[in-house]
Amino acid sequence: MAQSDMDATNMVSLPALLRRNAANFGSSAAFREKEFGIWQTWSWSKALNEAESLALGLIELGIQPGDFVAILGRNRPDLYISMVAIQMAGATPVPQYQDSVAEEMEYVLAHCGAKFVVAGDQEQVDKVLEIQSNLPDFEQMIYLDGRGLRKYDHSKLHSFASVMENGKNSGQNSKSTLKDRENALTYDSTCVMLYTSGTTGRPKGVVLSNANIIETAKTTCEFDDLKKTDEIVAYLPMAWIGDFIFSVGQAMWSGFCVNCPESADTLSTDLREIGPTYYFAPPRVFEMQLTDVMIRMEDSGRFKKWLFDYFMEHARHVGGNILDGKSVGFGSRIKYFLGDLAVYGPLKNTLGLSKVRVGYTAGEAIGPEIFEFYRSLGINLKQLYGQTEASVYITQQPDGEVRGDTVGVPTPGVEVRIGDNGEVYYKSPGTFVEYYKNPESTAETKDPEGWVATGDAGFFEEDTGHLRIIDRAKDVSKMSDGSMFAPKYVENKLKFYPNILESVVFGAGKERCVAFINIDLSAVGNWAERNNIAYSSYQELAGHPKVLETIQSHVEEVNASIAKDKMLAGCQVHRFLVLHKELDADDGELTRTRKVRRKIIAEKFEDLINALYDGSSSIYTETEVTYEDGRKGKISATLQIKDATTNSVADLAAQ
Amino acid sequence: MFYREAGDFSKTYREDSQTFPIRFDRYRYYAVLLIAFAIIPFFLNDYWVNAIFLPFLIYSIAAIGLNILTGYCGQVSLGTGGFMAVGAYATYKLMTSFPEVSMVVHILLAGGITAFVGVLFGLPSLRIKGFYLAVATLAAQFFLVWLFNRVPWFYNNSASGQINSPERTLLGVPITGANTEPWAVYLFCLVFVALSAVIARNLTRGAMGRKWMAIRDMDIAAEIIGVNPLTAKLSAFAISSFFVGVSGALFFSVYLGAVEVGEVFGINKSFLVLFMIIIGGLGSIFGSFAGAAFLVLLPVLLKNVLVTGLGWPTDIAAHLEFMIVGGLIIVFLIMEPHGIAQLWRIAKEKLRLWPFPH
Amino acid sequence: MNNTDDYVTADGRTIGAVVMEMKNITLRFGGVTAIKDITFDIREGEIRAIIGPNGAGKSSMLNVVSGFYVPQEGEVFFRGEKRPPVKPFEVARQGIARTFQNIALFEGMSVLDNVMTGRLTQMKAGIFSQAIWRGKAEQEEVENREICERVIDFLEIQSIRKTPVSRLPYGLKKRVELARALASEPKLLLLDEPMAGMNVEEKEDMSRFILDVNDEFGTTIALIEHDMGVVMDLSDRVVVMDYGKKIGDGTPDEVRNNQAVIDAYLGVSHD
Amino acid sequence: MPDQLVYAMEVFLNGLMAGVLYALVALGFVLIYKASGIFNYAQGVMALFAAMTLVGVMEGQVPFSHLINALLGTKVHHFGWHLPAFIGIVSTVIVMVLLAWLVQRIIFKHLVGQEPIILFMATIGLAYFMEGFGDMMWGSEIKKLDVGLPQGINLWIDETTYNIFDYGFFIDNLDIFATIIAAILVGGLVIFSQYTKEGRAMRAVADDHQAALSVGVSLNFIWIMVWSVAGFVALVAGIMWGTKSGVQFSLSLIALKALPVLMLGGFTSIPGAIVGGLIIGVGEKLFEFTVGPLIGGATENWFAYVLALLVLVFRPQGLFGEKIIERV
Repeated sequence: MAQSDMDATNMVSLPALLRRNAANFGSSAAFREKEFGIWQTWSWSKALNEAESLALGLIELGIQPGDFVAILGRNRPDLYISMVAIQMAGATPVPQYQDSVAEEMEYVLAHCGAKFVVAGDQEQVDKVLEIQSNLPDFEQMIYLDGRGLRKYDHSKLHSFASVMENGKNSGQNSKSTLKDRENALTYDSTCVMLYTSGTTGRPKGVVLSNANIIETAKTTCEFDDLKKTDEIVAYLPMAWIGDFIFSVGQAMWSGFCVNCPESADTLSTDLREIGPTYYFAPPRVFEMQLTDVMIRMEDSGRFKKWLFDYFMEHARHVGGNILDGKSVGFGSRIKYFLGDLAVYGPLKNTLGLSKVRVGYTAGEAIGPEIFEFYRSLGINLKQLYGQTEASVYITQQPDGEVRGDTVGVPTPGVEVRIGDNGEVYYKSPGTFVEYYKNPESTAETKDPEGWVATGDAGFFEEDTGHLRIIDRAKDVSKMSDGSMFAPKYVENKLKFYPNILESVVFGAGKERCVAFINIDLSAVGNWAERNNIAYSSYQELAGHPKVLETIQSHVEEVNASIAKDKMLAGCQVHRFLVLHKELDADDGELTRTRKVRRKIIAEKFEDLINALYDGSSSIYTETEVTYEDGRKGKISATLQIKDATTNSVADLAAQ
Repeated sequence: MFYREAGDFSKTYREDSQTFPIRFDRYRYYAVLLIAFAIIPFFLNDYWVNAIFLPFLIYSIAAIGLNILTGYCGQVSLGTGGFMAVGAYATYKLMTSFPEVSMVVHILLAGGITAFVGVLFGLPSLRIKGFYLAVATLAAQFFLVWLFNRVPWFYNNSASGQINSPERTLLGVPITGANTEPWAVYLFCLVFVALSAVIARNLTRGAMGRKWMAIRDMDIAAEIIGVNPLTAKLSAFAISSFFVGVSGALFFSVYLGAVEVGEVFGINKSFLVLFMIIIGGLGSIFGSFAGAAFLVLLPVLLKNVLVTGLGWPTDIAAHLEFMIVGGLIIVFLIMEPHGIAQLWRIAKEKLRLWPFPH
Repeated sequence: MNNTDDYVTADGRTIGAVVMEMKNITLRFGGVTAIKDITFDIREGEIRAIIGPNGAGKSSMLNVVSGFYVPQEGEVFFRGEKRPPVKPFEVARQGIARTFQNIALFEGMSVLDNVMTGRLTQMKAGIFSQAIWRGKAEQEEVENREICERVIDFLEIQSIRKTPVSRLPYGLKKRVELARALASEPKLLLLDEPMAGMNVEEKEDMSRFILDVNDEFGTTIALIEHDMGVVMDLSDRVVVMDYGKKIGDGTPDEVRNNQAVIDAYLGVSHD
Repeated sequence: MPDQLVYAMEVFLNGLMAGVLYALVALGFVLIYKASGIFNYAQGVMALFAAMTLVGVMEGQVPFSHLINALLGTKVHHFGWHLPAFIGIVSTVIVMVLLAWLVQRIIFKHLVGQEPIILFMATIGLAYFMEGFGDMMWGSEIKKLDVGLPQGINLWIDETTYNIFDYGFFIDNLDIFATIIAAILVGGLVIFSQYTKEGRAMRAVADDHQAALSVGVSLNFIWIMVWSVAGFVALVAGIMWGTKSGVQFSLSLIALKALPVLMLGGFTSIPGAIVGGLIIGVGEKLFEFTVGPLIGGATENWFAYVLALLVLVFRPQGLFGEKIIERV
């Protein structure tokens, strides 16, 4: 990059980056949001102006250095801008999950003692007002969308616009205060605090410094050569480190444009309109998208279907290689070109992925054939491995070395080593400062030299130097016969079947493995319709004998493949059941990023686990569920328990 | 299938409300213009121009005109032939009275005069609706034709009762009269067509168009939300007649050169243009072109196949043509009441969703 | 209740001066008398309901207010002045917008275009400007589009913006019609059975929107409804009609306890 | 007594008789429009086609002879028989009924529920088709039609009037005869639609399709019936016109004559059609007689329309149509 030399010296904070961008290419687009039917655009200079006036407005409201400001709402330019503004004013932004319920929010806001809240709309405002009595430090709230707030008591409420207005008209001393506070920002001052939706226990506040964010942004932008001409669509929760790095860190560093959808339900259309060049999505998004594609193709005419299958078959063989620049026969290239005209191109277009130059997925393992499907279309989809504490990046896949089963090589500037228990440790410029108000956890995870334990077990492939992750380190345990037990490994293999949405495998300390299964309602539901099997609810469909059959066959295939691997042969699933409810974050069974909370599930469904082991063929159970509106209720069901055939390593060896 | 819309989005309402918001459509449109203006002229001969291009272009203008009145404003008119006659005779009088004035001016004036006449005959539409109006417009058809037949002043007392367009040049190139060049007349008409289409499109997608469509879809509601039926309907009649008049002017001065009003601008002309917009698609500019092309090409095609190809007597071919045109109208009305334009829209949707069915 | 000084509603809004006043209105169709000597007023910023059993003459009343019917006897005062008999389209220009009992949308147009028709009275660009789509015409197009888009956003119909109205379900059509009326930024909004033929959920939505409109834009609203329940929750003051006569007028509570009303609805019912 | 007035009386009588024929054609429209909401522009062509068929059958023409000759190079023209008018008429009626059935079966069955304007267009299409079809079947040359109707000046009237005004009115026997037939037919149709079961069913359908269906009236049957009746009316009109001025294309233009009649009388009113017919018949003749010479004559072409137009401007629903009350 041209400006990188000057960067090195004084680009020590987000406000600094914002000013640089406004100065270097002030007129080009920084943010866009679909509103009132068109893409409203914020140029970099406009973004800077708004950030400044907002910062001034906050100072007028009496914000102090070191204060925490909670941000809750969907991805919107104003909220991204306010994060920078907050830092300008010397405070620290704390983005929240907008769908988190009041109790969750109460803990976080209380823990960081947020003094100010920037809320998206009435829904968020209401949540905070509901809990404010338990928030001693809470002072003022700023809202974006005033709809329905007219009658509210405005002693603590301010509209975003009015605060900016005050800022604009604020006196000289506020302006100088702002200047001082902004100058006071250093490479080590806090940039943002994000709460990890820890797979166990209370969330922890991860404090990240400017250095963490900017260094990471810098190296990774260079790694994938991200330019200011790139476009991304910001749709993942703002409270998630990934969104912060992509939509703030990297966007500010390389100056590319962040586009915010109109609403959740117009996401796909908006994605298609924008056509991002740099795209991130967790595996489940790609999964659902692929399922959707397949379902829609089912209804298409015979010719189209044939054309689709024919060319997808071809793509499966050569697509990936062409993408990786491997040598491919001239004939196949012609055929691929035709396929691109007839199928790949239109398909990518309808999915809104035609322009994707760099795409990433991470968070959990992605199904190889899903991964390959997108690659074969010519979408440069790659994997990375990371976590909040590392400002995301630990390892990632360079172009041309992309594979479904690894997470790539260490990101430049990151050192990685494997502990003797197989756990992965790393040390990097992005390594977090500390857990807020939680020194002991900090000490647990980060040793004095700065090595951080990821909590994942994995190993480097000798030949390629790529890292492979097996499972959570603590979840990798021993079975009663001492053989290795890696549930995640098995669960992922199960989840690779479109019909299976979630699965939880138990077996630590036992002599055999058993599993819970969640079917994928859209996939199985569609299958049911085509075989005109009537069903009124998830529960009814999940209990259907035909469904159970299918699932059983999946489980047995998985067993077979596991059995091939001596180390893990013990993890074959002997008995399983299909759960009567979908595992749900609102019931605490999943994290907000939809990771399985093993312990909690184990406690909640203890009766089922026992049943799986005591050999009974069915069991009656009752479960408490939380509905979307927060009400609680009970559902009950009698579940069939199935035995799955397993293979012993011996007879496989014999074959 | 050919659409690549990712990254094709509008940042202003101006972009969003343009005629072809989708980039691909826009380029296709430019391509058509390029071919029409810069390529076709080089491959023209008399036959092509007289048998296909001129009729197509001129009827397109008439169809656009009628479509504004009938397709957009919902006022069915069977007087198109009569209004074309007005355009024709107006040009004739202007050409012969002011030889030195440019043809362009004459044709525009003729359009203006027709617009005025159109408004006169449009007045009843304020009271009369539906069929009653449709039939009422026949009054215009018959009265006007009769007028031009019977009042010698209109045809300068010529013995034959015909009108003949003398030679006039534009930028030194003859565009009317005996010795015109194919490319010249083609381009001359093409310019009018292109402008008509753009203007019609602009009018129909803006405030004026919404007034018309409101009247068409539900006149009482339209009035209650503040549309003045008088101005709405009369403006439709005026603008529609303007285009029809222009087409009539070109039809006489550039295409035929000599006209006997009963023959050329009889009621069949009214029906022909009406068929064009029905088959093409009511309330669609593209439809106007499609319909004109269809009904211009069909007879040519039949003639070539039956007479030239199979050597049938021309009269039988003519009978068959009537049957086929009539039959096609019916088939279209049964299969797709919204005409070729609708088929086109559907095809476009399918292509945009490709490879998905919906 | 009918005295002229301001009053304060249940939820604490102060209702201002009289916007529209009906004095001794009588309307006949041929021999039939649809409305007999009715007098009532509509105040700034209030939600005023006209209720009554089927055939009570509600719709006729609304049509008189909207100026679509001209009464044989009586006077209509709008913002202080006596309103002369006017053409319907002139009423719209005075700032009175309405929706219809059986939806009167322009089926041939998209939702957006339908809403834009609400702005037609404001669009004055000359024909030549429109023909070349430059200058005033284009500028008007953009300005009015902005207003319409805000209404679209307010009524949460963004996702169907470009859909042809003919493809929409009943409930949405009703909402689009409201949008079209709102787009004209009316001083007085007339709703002719806004909930007719809706299911409970749709009714709740519609009620919410009506309240929000009144709350956000301070629009004065007069509505007809025969569903007592809905009306009572919505409106500040209610006129009750029966057989073309006014049999009650006042706050929902007052009306609820009005014997004549109770009879009309329960006692001597006639439909 | 001034000559002008006398001539005017003659013109008036002729107009009256022409008017009855207009009324007859107009009735064809009214019947179909009432029963099916279809405005049948093809009525005139049907009359032409009927007349052609009648001639063809009576003269023993080989249908499609031109086409056959053109394709096979043969020289077939006539079967060489001459049939009496009666048989010709009967077989033509059969043809018209068949036509009615086909029209209903092939076209309008598929257009049920379409907007009226679409149906109208369809009939224009039908008109074009039948025009071509008729010529294809019987040839387009002008044919002479003689079913033995009396023709030529009616001497009795001539003499009587001569004795009274010492000017003999020229009134064609054919016109008198036609008037009588038409009058009878008109009367018959009125009776039919008022008093017969089918007639009532027809009116029921006209008033309300659903209701008619619910009381077990077969729409399909009614529609075929009205088309047949319309076909029959067309035949009669065809005979009259054909005998008068030969069977040729211009015959189909009587449809255009009937349109203004309908506008005057209202599309749905049978008495309207009759009165309208008479008014127009008399009006245009008198107008041509009085004003025509001053403005170049041939005013029949448009007088009827302009008259109708003017009337409509003041009575949009026509003389006899029901008043339209606008509701919201």
